[in-house]
Amino acid sequence: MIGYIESVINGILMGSIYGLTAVGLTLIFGVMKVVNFAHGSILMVGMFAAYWFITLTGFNPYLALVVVVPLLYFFGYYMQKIIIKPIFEAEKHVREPITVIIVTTGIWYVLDNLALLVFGAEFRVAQTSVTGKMVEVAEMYFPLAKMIGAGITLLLGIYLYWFLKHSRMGKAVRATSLDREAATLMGIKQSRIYNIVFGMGCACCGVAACVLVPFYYVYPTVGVPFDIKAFVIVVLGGLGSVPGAILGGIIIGIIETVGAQFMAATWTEMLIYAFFLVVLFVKPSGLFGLRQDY
Amino acid sequence: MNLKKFIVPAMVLAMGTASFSAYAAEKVVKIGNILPLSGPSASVGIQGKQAREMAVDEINKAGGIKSLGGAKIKLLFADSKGDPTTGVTETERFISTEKVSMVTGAWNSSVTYPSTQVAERYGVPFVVPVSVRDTITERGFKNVFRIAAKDSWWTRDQFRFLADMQKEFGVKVKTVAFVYENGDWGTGFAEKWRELAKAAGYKVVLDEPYPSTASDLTPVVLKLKRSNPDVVFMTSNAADAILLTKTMNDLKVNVKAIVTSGGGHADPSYLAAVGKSAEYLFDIVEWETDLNRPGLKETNAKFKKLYGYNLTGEAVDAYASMYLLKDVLERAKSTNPKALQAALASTKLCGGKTGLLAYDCIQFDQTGQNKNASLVIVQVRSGKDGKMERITVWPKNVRRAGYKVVFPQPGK
Amino acid sequence: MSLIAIENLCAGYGEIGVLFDVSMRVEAGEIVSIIGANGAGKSSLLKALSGLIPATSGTITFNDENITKLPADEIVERGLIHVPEGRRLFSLMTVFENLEMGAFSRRAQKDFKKNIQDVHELFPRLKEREKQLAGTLSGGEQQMVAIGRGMMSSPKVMMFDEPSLGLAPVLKKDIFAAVKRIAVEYGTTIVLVEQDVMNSLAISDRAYVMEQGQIVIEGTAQDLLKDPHIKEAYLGM
Amino acid sequence: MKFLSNVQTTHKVFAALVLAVLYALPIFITSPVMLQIFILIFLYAYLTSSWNFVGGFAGVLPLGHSAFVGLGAYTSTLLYLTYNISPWIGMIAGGIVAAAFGLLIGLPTLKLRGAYFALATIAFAEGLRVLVENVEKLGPFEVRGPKGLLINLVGNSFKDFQFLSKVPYYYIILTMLVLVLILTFFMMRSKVGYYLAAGGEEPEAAEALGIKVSKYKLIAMAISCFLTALGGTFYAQLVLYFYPKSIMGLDMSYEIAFIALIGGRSTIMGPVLGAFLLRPVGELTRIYLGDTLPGLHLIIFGLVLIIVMRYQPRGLVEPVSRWLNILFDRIEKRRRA
Repeated sequence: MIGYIESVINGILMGSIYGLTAVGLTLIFGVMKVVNFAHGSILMVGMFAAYWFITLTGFNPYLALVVVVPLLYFFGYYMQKIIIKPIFEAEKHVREPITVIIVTTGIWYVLDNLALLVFGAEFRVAQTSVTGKMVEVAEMYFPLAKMIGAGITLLLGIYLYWFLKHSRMGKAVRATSLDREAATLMGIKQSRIYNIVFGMGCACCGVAACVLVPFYYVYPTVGVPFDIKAFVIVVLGGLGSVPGAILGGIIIGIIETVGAQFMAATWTEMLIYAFFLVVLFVKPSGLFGLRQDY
Repeated sequence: MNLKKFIVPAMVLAMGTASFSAYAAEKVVKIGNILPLSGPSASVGIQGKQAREMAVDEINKAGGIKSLGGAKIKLLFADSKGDPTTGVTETERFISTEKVSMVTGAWNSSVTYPSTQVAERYGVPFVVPVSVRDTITERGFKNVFRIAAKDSWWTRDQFRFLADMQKEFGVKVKTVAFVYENGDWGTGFAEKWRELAKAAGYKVVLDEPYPSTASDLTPVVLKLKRSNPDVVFMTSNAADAILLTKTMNDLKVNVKAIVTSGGGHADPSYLAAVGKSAEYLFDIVEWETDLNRPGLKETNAKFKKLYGYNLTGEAVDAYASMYLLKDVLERAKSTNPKALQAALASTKLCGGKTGLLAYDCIQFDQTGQNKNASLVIVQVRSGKDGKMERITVWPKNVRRAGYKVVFPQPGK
Repeated sequence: MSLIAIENLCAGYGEIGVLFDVSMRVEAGEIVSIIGANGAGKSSLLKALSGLIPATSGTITFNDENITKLPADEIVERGLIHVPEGRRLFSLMTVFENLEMGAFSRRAQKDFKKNIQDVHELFPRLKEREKQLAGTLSGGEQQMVAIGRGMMSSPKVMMFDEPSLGLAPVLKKDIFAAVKRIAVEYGTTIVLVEQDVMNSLAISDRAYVMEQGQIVIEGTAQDLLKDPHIKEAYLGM
Repeated sequence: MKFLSNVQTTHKVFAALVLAVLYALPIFITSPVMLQIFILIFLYAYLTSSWNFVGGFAGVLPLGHSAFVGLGAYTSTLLYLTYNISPWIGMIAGGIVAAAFGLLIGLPTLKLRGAYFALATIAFAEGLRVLVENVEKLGPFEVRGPKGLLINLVGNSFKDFQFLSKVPYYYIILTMLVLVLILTFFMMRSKVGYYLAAGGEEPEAAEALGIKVSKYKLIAMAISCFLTALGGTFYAQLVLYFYPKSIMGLDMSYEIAFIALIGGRSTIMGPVLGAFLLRPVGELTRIYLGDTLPGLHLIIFGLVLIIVMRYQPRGLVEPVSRWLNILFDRIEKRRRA
C-alpha cells in the first residue's frame, strides 16, 4: 500500500514539473494561437544557462532563477520581435498562422544544433546542494529537488493568476487572447503584447529549467521529450489555460507513475496517448479549456 | 512541372560529383565511414570518428600503405543520424559515387543491419567495429566483418561473471530483475537474459522495458524497488542510464549487484554526470583504460591530449579497425574489393597497435565475426580524489592487481 | 480644416481592393452617417480609419495630422475610437474589466474616474452588472458595454459600426438615443455606419451613401431622406 | 495552380517536355546514388501530395502522417512475410487499413480547430508508434516490436516488388507521383474539391450555406491516408528494413508538412517544388557538412525554413509560377511574332 502512496505522490511531484514545462507553451498559444515548436529548445537553453550558472558560481541552485528567468524573458522577447513578428504581420488575418509553426520549428533545429556545436554531445549533471537529497516520510522517499520544484510551480501558478487577473498588462493580454482585433481598437499594441507574452512563455521555461537542473541532466536535445509531453499536457488541460496546464501535468505524472506499477513503462506511454485521445473525443476543449477556444 | 526546379538541384548535384572525382588523381585509398554524428547517439559517433582520424593520421605519417606505393588512406565520413534509411543511402553513395575501397560503421545496429546488406549487394567489404546485434553476421554474407563481440556473447559473459562472483564470494543469487530500453538493443538483450536466467535457475522478479526517451524514470525505479531483486541487469542509453542510476540511488534501491551492458553506462559523460551514485556498479565492456596492454598508456595519453577524454571501448575498436584496414590493404596489394574481401577473410592480425584490444589477435570466422573478441567486466569505484573510476575485475586473470572486488554491494 | 478629412482613399485586404477613391470629411461636433448595402465597404472604411487595414493610396487627416500610416494603437491614442461591428466584447472578462480595457491608452487613463461616471450615468445597468462576464449579457446590454467601452477611451471621435444590428426595435431606439446623447452632452463627434437608414438619418447632420466601395451620394440628412434613389433603395418606399 | 488552371499550349508543351526529361533521366544518370536521391525526392513529393488532400485542401494541419506511412509499410510487409502475398496487393490492403484509421481519427478530430487537430494527429501518430513498439506478435503476424521488419533479398522480382537496380524504383515512384498529381488536378475541379476550398477558408460560412464540410473533410482524409499508405509500401520495398521509429517517427511527419508549406500547400505543384528544394538541401548539407561540424547541416536546414517562411509565407510556388508565367508569355509572344 505504502508503495502506491509513494508512487502517487511521486507522480504528483513530477507531474507538477511537467505542468511547469507546459505553462509557457499554453501561455503563448492562448494569446498568439501559435504552437511554439521551439518550446523544448528554449527549455534546453534555460537548462544550459542554469547549469553554467550553478557550476561556475557554486551558489545555491535556485539563485539561478534570478539570472536565468530574466535572461530567457529577453531571449523570448527579442526572438518574437526580430524573427517571429515579421512573419506574423504577413499572416495577420489568419486565425492560426501556420507559417509561424514552421518558423518555430526552424528555430528549434537551429538552437538544438547550435547547442550541439557549442557544448558538444556530452551529458552534464550539475552537482548542487539539493542533488540527491531525499525527504523521508514514513518509509517513503521523495526527492527534495522535486518537492521544491512542485512548490515553485505552485508559486508561479499563483503569480500568473494574479498577473492575468489583476495587472493592467495581464488584462491586456487576456483581452488580446479573446479578441485580437477588438484589443487593437482599445489601443493595445499587438506586437508589444506578443513580445511580452513570448518573453513570459520563455521565462516560464527558464523557471522550469532552474527546477530541472538540480536533478536532471543537460544535453542539446534534452527538450525533445518534454516537448511532446507539453503538447499532450496543454491540449489535455485546454490550450491557453494556465491552471489547465499544471493540472494536466499532474494528471500525466500520476498516470505515468501509478500506471507503471501495473504494467510496463512502455505501456504507460501508450496509456497517456490513449487517455489524451479519449479526452479529445469526449471534451475536445480539454479538461479545463473553454469551448470557444478550439 | 517546370524545368527550373528540376535543373537547379540536378546541376548542384552534378557539380558535387565532379568535385569528388578530382580525388582520383592522387594516390589515396578511400574508406567510407558511417557514424551517428548528430542525433541521440552523436557522442559515441564522434568518439568513433576521432579515434579513426587519429589512427589514420598515424598510418599516413608512417608512410601510408607500403605495398601500394605509400598510398595514403583518406577517410570519408557520413552522418547516419542513427537513421537506417540515411545509412543505406550513404553506403550506396560511398560505394557507387565515391568508389571507396571499404566501408566501416555504423555503431547503431539498426543502421549497420541494412547498410551491410547494401555492401553485400555491391560486393564491397564492410568492416563493423562495433554493432552488437547477432544477426549482422548471421546472414551468410561474404563481405561483412565484425570486430566487436556480438549480443549473445555479451549476455553470456554477464551471466558467467555472476556465476563466478557467487562462487568467489559464497553468496547465493536467487532473484534477478531486467530493466532495459525498449529499442532493438535492449529488447534483444532481454531475450537472451530470459533464456540464461532460466538455465541458471534464477527467478525473474521484474522484466521491465522502458522508453529510452522517457523524461522521468522514477516509476520504473519504484517498481524495481518493490520487486526487490538480488541482482538487476540493465541495458541503457546515456540519458536513461543517468536518470536510472541517480534515481536508484535516491530511492535507496538495495540490491546485491547491478550489472549493466555498456552503451550508456560506458559513455564518458556518464560517470561524470552521476558521480558517486554509480558506486559498485558492474559494467560489461570490450575494453577498459586500466587493461594491462602494450602501448596503451601512450596511445591513451595522445588521445586525451587531442580530444580531452580517455579512450573508450568504441574508440579503441574504431582505432583498431583502421589498423586492420591497413593490414588488409598491405596484404591485398590492391584496392579491388574482391582482393580486399579475401584478405579480410584470412586476417590474423596480432600485436602492434591492435594490441590495445583486450585480446591478442583479430581473426574472423566464416560468418565474418571476430572469433577472439572478448569482454571484460569492470566495477565502478570512487578513487582517492573522489573521481569515479572503472576497474577491471573479470575475468579473474585480467583483474587489476591488488583490487578487492566488492560483492555484494553494501546496503544503503 | 475638417476634423477628419479623407482624400482619394483606396484600401483592401491583400490584393483585393474594397475601397476605391473615397473622399469625405467630418467636422467637429457633427453626427455623420454612412449608409449603404451589405458589402458596400462601410465597415472597411471604418477599419481603414482606425488602422486595421492599410491604405494603398490616398490620405487620412485627423485633427490636422496625417494618420494614414499610423498603427492602430497610435490612432486610439489620438482619440479616434472605433466601436466595432458585432460588439466584439471580451466575453470572458467582466463588464468592469471590459470598460477598463477601453481605458487602456495612456491618454484615457487620466480621465478614468470621470469617464466611468459618465458611462454609469448613461447606462446605469452597467454598474449593476459590473462583475458579470460580458459574454453572459443580453444583446442590448452587450451593446451598452461596447459603447461604454468606447467612451472610456476619452474619444474625440467615436465611429460606430452597426450598433443597432440584431437588436429588438425598442432597444434600437435606446441605442440611437444614447448615441445622440453622447454627441450632445459630451460634444463627441460621431461617425455612424448603419443599415437602419431611417433611424440613423434621423439623428444625423449629414450622410454619405456608399456603393461598391465608393461614395455615390453625399448630403445633409434631410436632403437624403427626400432623395428618391435613397427612398427606393434603402428605405423601401 | 495558376499556371495549370489556364492551360495554354505552351504550358502543355512544357509539362510534356519536363515529363519526357524525367522519364528519360535514368538513361543519362546511371549512378545509383543520384537515382536514389531522385527517388527520395519523388517519394517525398508523392507523400506530400497525398498529405495535401487533407493538409492543403481541407485547410487543417496534420502533423502525424507518418502513422499512415507506417500502416502501409507494416500491412504490406506483414502480409508478404506471413502469407507471401505480393506487396503490390499488400499495398492496396495497406491503403485500406490506413484509410480506415484515417476515418477513425478524423471523425472526432476534423471538427477541431487547427492547433487541436495538429496536436491530436501528433498524439495519434506517437501513440500508434508506441503501440507497434510494444507488439511482438499480432495473431499470425510477427510484428517484432522495436526490432522492426526485414524483407529478405530475393533479387529482381516484380512480384516481390524488389529490384537490384534503382531504375525500376525510379519509374514506379515517378509514375505514382504523376498519378497523384493528376488525381489532385481532378479533385480540385470536382465537387469535393470545390466544397473543401469553400470550407477550408471559412468553415462556419460554408456550413451556413448547407455544405457539409466535415463530410468532405472526412472524404479528403480517407483519400489522403490511402495514398500515403501506398507510399509507405513503396518505402518499405525500397529500404527493405524498417522499424517503428524509422517509418512512423515524428521526423517524417514534420518533414512532409514542411515540404508542403515551403512549396506551397493547396497547390498542385507546391509539394513537388518543396520536395525538390528541401530534400536536396537536407541531403547535400548532410553529405558536405555532416562530417565537419556536428549539427551544422541541421542549423542550415533550420535557417532555410525560417528564411523561406519569412519571405514567401505562401510557399515558393507563388514566385516560381510568376517567373514561369513571365517566361511563357515571352515564348508565346515570340511564337506569335
